[in-house]
Amino acid sequence: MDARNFTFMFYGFLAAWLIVLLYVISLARRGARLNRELEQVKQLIGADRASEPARLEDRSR
Amino acid sequence: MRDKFVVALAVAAGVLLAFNLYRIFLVLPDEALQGAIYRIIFFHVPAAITGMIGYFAALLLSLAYLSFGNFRYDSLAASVVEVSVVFSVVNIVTGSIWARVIWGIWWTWDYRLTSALVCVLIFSGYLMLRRAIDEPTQRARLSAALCVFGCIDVVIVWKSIEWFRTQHPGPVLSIRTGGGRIDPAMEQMLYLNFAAILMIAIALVLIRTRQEATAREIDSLRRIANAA
Amino acid sequence: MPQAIELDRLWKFYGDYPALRDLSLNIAQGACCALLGRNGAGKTTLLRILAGLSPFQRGTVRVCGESPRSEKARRLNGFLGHGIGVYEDLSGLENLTFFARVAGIERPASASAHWLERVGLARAASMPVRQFSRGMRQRLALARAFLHAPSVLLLDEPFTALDDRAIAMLTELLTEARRRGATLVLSTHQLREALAIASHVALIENGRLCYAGERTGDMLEDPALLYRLYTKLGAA
Amino acid sequence: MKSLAQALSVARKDLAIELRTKESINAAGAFAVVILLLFSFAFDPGADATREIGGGLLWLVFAFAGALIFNRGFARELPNDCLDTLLSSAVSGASLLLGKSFANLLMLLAVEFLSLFVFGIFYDVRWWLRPLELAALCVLATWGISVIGAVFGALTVNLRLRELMLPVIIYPLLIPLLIAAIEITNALFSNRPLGSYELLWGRVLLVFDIVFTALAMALAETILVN
Repeated sequence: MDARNFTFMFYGFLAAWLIVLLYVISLARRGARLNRELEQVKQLIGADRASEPARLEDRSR
Repeated sequence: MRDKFVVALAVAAGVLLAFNLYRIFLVLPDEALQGAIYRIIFFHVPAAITGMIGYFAALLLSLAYLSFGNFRYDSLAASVVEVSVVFSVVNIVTGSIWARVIWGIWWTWDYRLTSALVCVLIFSGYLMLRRAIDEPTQRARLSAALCVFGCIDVVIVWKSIEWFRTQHPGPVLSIRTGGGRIDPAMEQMLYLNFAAILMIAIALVLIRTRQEATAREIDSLRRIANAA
Repeated sequence: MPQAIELDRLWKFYGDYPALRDLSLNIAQGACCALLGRNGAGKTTLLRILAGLSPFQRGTVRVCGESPRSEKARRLNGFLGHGIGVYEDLSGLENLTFFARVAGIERPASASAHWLERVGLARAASMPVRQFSRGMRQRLALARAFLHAPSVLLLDEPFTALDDRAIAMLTELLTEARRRGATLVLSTHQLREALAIASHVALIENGRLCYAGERTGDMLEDPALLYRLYTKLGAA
Repeated sequence: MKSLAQALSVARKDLAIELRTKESINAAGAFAVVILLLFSFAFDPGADATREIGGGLLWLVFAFAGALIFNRGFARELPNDCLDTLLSSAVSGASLLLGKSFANLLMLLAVEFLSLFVFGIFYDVRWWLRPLELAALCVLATWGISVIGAVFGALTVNLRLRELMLPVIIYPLLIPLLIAAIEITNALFSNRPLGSYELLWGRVLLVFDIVFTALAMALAETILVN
């Protein structure tokens, strides 16, 4: 392979995949955060709405 | 079902990409004038086309949201724009590195470069606007309006700058030139890598759309909690 | 009797959350309908939809037979929300003249002067609203809302925060409007005052219509009756 | 015709308020003058250099000063819920946007006029050589900026970080218009006859104005009512 501009080609590929990789990581983190928030809100509503079953669980402990 | 589809798509994209990379680095010969660096084209051009397809899809999806008011279009538009911006950035960065070697400069106000940059700026604004609005219906309407303005602006930029300066290599794909500008093996490689990158983009869009739906669910549950 | 306001299976969503759910309600021309319900029940949302300030997702809404965003509906309605809806840096006369002009009233300046007289602000006509007292602002807001002789009046909590003189004036204006056949829709917490002038009531809870019908003598005697009978809160 | 009259009433009302408070004009005018002074002081350009960069400098200053004006345009309607009052009145969304665009246009033109004087003094450029062409250019380009400013002023009026979001959104959109205005201005300042190159850019300006005015009118209800 031609060595003249091999390093720049390497940088190019590195940069391209680094950008995509960073995006995938941010996507994964956002997904995790959203799932956590969803659980929180569901609990909040669960405590409000169906207070009866929540109390039963407490007693069983 | 949908999860499995996303995983299958990602795996297929990965396999195709591995095969492509093997061919790009080890099978294809160097280009006569440019040497090794020309290989960037296999990511540069597919990323650009993926971005363009994405913006066009976002325009259609925004118009669809404005006409039918279905949130599915809004979520898809937002996801498509986000992924397109990522690939546009890949396009610009790889292009810039290539230009540094071949033209000796990182940047020039060529019409393709300008319109690519304007796209990234406008649609970054779109993504920021979405973050700044909390109420999902308002967010969907306003960002759809911005998307329409943005896409039309990109067309105006493209058309206006096209009349004037250009330094960028002309079209190489046979569908635009009628053939003869590029070695058939390389052209085939371009299409194969375009397929791989498009598959990755679609998988990302599907994941992102799911997140949009989750975010909307969280919002509506919060409203229920507040109302109770 | 023709209907001034027709709601048919109206749904309004914020994202996936339905703020108004399957609301069907007709208000006849000349009626005065009091919208009752707790905070966040959807009264304001409904009034904003009727005023053409808020889009809705499903169902149909007709104000004077037209969509609430149509020019005819906007011309015929008068909306009095929480804010007074006048510009601080313009004088009383300039404010009214501006609204008269955009409403297409002939000779806007003299109509505005007449209205200033009517709400007792003639002497403050050229004073900027910034320097008005609270009561003066409220009366100017009333003049602004009634200036174009609206045939559907949409009032969001009209009696809260008004001083005595403004309440007296509002009551007078409402009575006069009803006499010329205008339809009134008002949302309120102050049950007694609202029930006294209402001919009909509509009770909304959680975006759902729980009760709609004529205001009866029982309600006047016992304002909380409706809540007890028709809402979950009352039942508990 | 009636909607045009309504638009003019809205513009007239805005200008009356502006003449009384001078909020936007003062801020935008002071900003434009300060930037022009700072730039002249930082680079001390000679006459030739100024003719090269003059158009670019001026139009950037106009665009930045414009953002200050556009931010206030709809924010002026927020106290006392005036925006709700206007939207529920007989004024259609399109008339309201058109009226705001007229008001934006006149205020920005005033700031441009002031800036040109300052520019002429500190940069020694004889900008008045081609007054008619310059005026036509200013009106055409400023109309495009004003429409975009009115649309996105309305779109961002209820947002957190309104002052920040507006420039982030409008500057990328204004790029084709600004390039066109800069190219033509540079030709006018160096007193070159306008050739086919400049006329092509003039065409870009015209297309921009027409397309975005039409689009703004079409999407006015979507943007304002939500």
